[in-house]
Amino acid sequence: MKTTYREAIRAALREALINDERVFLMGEDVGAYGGCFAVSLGLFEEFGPERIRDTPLSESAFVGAGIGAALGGMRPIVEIMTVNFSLLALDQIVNNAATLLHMSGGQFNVPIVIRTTTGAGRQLGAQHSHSLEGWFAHIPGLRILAPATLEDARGMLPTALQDPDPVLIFEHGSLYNAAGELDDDAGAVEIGHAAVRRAGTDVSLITYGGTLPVTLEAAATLAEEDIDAEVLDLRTLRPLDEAAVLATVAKTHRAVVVDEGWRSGSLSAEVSARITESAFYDLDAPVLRVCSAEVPVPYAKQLELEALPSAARIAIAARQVVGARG
Amino acid sequence: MKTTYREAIRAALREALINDERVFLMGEDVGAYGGCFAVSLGLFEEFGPERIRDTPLSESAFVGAGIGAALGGMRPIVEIMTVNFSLLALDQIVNNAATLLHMSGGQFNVPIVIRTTTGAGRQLGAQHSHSLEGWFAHIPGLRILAPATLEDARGMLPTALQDPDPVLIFEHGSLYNAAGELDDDAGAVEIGHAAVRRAGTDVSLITYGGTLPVTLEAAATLAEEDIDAEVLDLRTLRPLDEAAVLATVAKTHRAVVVDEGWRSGSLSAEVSARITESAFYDLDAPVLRVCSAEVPVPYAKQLELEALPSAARIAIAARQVVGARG
Amino acid sequence: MAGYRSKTGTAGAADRSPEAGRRRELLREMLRVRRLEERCVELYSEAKIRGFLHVYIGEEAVAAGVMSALAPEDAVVATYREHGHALLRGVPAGAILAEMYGKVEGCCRGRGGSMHLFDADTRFYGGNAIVAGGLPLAVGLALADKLSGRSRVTACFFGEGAAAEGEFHESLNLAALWNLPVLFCCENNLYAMGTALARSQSQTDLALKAASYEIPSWAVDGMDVLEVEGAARRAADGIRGGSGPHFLELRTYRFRAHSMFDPERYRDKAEVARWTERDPLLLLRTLLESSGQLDAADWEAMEREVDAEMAEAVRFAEAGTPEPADQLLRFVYSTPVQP
Amino acid sequence: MAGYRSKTGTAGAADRSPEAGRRRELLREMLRVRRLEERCVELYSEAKIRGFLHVYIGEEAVAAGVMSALAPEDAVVATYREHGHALLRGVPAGAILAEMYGKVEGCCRGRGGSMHLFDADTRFYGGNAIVAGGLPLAVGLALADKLSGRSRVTACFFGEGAAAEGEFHESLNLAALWNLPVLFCCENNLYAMGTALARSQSQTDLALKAASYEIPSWAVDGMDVLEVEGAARRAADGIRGGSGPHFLELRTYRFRAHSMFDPERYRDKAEVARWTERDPLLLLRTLLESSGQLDAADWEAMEREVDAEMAEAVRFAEAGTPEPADQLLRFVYSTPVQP
Ligand SMILES: Cc1ncc(C[n+]2csc(CCOP(=O)(O)OP(=O)(O)O)c2C)c(N)n1
Ligand SMILES: Cc1ncc(C[n+]2csc(CCOP(=O)(O)OP(=O)(O)O)c2C)c(N)n1
Ligand SMILES: [Mg+2]
Ligand SMILES: [Mg+2]
Repeated sequence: MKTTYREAIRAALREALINDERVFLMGEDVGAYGGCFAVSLGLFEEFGPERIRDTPLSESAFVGAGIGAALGGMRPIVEIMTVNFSLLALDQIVNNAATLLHMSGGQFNVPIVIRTTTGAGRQLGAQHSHSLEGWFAHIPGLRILAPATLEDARGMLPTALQDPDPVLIFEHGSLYNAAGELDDDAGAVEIGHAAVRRAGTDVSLITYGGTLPVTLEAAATLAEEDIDAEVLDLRTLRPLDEAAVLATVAKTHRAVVVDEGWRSGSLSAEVSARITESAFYDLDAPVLRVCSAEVPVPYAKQLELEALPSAARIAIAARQVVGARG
Repeated sequence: MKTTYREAIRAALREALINDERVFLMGEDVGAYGGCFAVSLGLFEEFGPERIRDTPLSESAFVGAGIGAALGGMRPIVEIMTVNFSLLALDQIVNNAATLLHMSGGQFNVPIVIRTTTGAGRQLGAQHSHSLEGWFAHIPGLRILAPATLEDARGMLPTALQDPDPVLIFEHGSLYNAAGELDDDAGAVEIGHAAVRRAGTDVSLITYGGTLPVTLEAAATLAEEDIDAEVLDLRTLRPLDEAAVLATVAKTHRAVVVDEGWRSGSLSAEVSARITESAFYDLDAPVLRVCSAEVPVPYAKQLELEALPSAARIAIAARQVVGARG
Repeated sequence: MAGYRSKTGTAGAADRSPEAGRRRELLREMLRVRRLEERCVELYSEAKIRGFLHVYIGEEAVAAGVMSALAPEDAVVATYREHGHALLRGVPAGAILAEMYGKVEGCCRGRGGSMHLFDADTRFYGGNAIVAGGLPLAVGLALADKLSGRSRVTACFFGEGAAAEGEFHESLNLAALWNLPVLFCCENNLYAMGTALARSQSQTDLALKAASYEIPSWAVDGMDVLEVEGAARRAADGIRGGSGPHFLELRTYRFRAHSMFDPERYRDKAEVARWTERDPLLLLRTLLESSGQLDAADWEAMEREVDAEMAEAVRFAEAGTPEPADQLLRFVYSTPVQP
Repeated sequence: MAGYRSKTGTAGAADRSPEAGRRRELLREMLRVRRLEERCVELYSEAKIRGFLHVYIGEEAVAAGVMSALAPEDAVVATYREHGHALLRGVPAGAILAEMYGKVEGCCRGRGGSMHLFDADTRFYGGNAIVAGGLPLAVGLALADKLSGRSRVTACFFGEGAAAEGEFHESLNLAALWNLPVLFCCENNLYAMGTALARSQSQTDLALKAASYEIPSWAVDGMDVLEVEGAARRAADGIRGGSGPHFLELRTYRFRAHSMFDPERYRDKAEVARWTERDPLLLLRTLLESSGQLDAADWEAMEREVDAEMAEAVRFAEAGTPEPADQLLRFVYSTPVQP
């Protein structure tokens, strides 16, 4: 069936609401408005205001309430409209959701799913363009997902809802309109492994989420130059599928990590460090990174484009590592 | 003169309050209580409640008010009692302090200094033991300092107060009682460079803040085994003194990064990635990391000790890279 | 909500008293905002400006009334729906539009865009796109004034939706506790995106809520610019007199969608229509005409001048230079820094 | 603050009515908390337990009164000053002390410590060391009950200092807006560490503040356990009856320092002395004695039993097994995960 990333998530939400009465969706404007990005459009009418619950502007309290509801036996899906506003709820996520199981000696797990929109590229300016999923991946106790494909948009949510612990799903704003074919019976997908989105032998391009499309584009460009790039989609940012990272590097001996986060302290640094730690002797060239410029994302189109990872910059980095002495 | 880390900071605060009437200190219990960790003890009596301003429990508002006061021409020093509570103020720090200069096209700089206590080691449990300075170092627009010595405790604050932009100073809780000799005329120090705390030739141990003491201890142990470790104290976590990192690695060809943050996505990952990017061909062994275990810091002493970087673990890693094939 | 009818075409020379002049000035200010916003919507449709765009059509009396009560040395903090506030605070329309065009001539050299207008000359501190994120800043600006012994007001605009945020609560408490010179201006347009006030707050009387912090608070008809101005003036006087923060709940309505993406599923056309009968421009124009303070020629001249101002602003923005991409890394730190 | 005097030694058989028994039970519960906390202080001084330690001495009537109004199926959320709440909710003193010893037998296997006691069996949800951080959890627990059609109460304890935090505001609004079964118990002991209420909040009447959310709220003498119990029972009944959240401001005082590190520079000894005259144990004991509901033998027996309980708890904690360091990585995820 033809569908979009947005519709795939909506289908997953709908299915979850139908299948499990403990599931409810809560967040700002998920209901009467139809969802800020129209992801939950129609669900309010179908499931009513108790289960598609509009919240006041109070990120800390409604995320915390989601955690409490999870403790109380529900399976809340909390939508934080965009990751930018998640900063207001970080105390609840880091100090409660991520720690309660441990602090309680295993007594209280928190089966909450938090969905949020991430990323830049739509000229929304510094306060609306953060890519903080890599940042969240630093926190033990959380599981961080970044669906980049229709299959994952459709299938990660049901799997996340089976998880006894907190799962955060980062949906890149520029992917909502991505359209394509999805199996009619598409459903839950496993979330433990990275996926090779393009097999190749010369260099590994490692990425996730919103930068998968530009990375594939770069791989296509490189192919024309007879550079055969493998593209690895991390899918889950915590825990990292280190084995998959090492496997692709073992094959290509060269890696470029692509990440929309600001370079310093980004997830790409972790991927690079892991490769160095465990595959140093496999490497024929230094691991390079293509990240966002270290600047609050500016509004003007020409500036924003300059700030974000592009297929051209990825290709340049790939050529550089391929050209490096082995 | 004999002094302590705590007293050195207090001396710096006092001097700043005397020298510049735009300076004031604001935070929870900095005044009548005498400071949660007694850093500001006596200042309330000396400078009064307007300039040593006790705040209600409202991290977001008083940090934001500090930003506003900085915009209004003051030189606020805002104390967030511990970094754990800074999560409640993160929106103000990331979305306002770090971005206003950029969003306003250079019109509004924010000369605020935020001081906070960081780190574990005192059996305070998961919600009171975060080491998030590396996390903050991800944010463009912020300058992140981690004084590890008496000189830096005394000298970083005055320099930070001269900075036109936001500076965060992370004081490790386990250092407050550190005692030693400090020059009677000790004052401002530069904050642009890392410092070699122990020169050596066999391996570089790169660290900062609270883990400097255990790293030096490890270096001493290694010296007994004829392994001559160089210890680099990063001092400033953003911007990183990459040149100093590359210089020590150029000298020793081997590095271990020591960081109290949780390993995944920690500052140590960034240091490792930078070394790989720019000194790959200098390396005789993979860069290794010694970080905290990826677990919310537990209360029990034996568990907490097991979770944190120790001199023993650092020494093991150092021996490993020194023993690696060149 | 009475259905005032405009009587354009009334002949004769209008009242030339200073009072009448001041009122015509308020009308002109509201008209400037209205026309600027109309231009923004057009330019957005033409894809000349991008990002999120929130217009202020219907709410002009609030900014016009409050701004006219402020002095040049005062400060203003606003939200992402702030074109009107910037304009009436004194930022040229051309600099505002050039900003949305991402041009060098924009008030923030293209880095801010619609939601982040700033201007140091007029002490206009943004342009904040985090709901309630501006309140602590306003408290801090006021604190700086207090600590420096300056008698200035910081006016802080925010929507009724912001009143549910923790930062609202913390900021009101700080301002009241420390007796700070903040004028809190709550623009109650009844909706936060698609969420009606009664669906988001247990206490819908926001002035009463503010009073629970011991802050003098009152509700004002936000469609009547004279009411707004009077209330703002009284509040500003009180603040300058040292009596601490004041709070105005300005009851208004946005005639357009929340942003250019909003399909407005959450309210019906009849409600919007009812409110447009109380269009603040229409209300004042009618009043001035019926009291002989505005004649047809005045109005036509005013429209002509404002249209010309906005046409010139568009021309200015169009003619500007795109901020060069190689300037990307400027203004992250005051002095260049390698991360 | 009347200076009640204890009349220990009153002879004769005390009133054996159920009512008198219930009151003696409350006295015993307060005594259990008092003795547990005294032991904690001793053990801290002996360095047997570590970290931050906050004791509840002086405030026992609050936990005792509220807990006795709760049913087993209800839930409790508390703060870092929660030993007493845990104990009276039913967590064995031995499991509490073993936790502070970092032992396997601790209620959280040594991972929580003093500030993070948890117990699934009694629905005791901590133990939260972030001021006001527990309020949203309580709202969520109550939401789960409401969505599931269960008639249960979630009692949420927090200090008056927490009322300045944004999460207080957001949580009260959510609970009121959604009509959730939360019993907010504000333990107003007048200080947040060293900050007196009047130095931190513009509105010091906290019950009034809560009422501004349209939540039924009242202030209660938190030194009088019978008052507390009565108020909590009325509130719990209202909540169970579907009338939404209720708020109690429990006016109390902590007799000891904020924590073991607090030199108490911010209050004078005379103030503390005045309040100790209203020691909640003393008040109730005096009342019971003077009304013939408690005799000397009763009290002595009670003390003996409680002392024995606490001695046994210490023995239990001492005899426990330190949680092995190789268990460090357990309980980060429900199933083992490699980061
Ligand atoms: C903290 C935060 N949460 C959510 C949003 C998304 N958002 C933008 S505007 C808005 C509604 C705000 O309503 P109100 O405060 O009443 O202002 P209005 O738009 O009506 O002027 C929301 C939810 C945001 N910008 N910031
Ligand atoms: C968010 C946060 N800020 C600061 C602290 C440090 N702190 C711990 S207890 C406390 C005082 C709290 O006072 P109150 O709420 O009145 O409770 P009490 O200790 O009097 O029982 C403070 C400031 C904290 N734990 N959490
Ligand atoms: Mg609104
Ligand atoms: Mg208190």
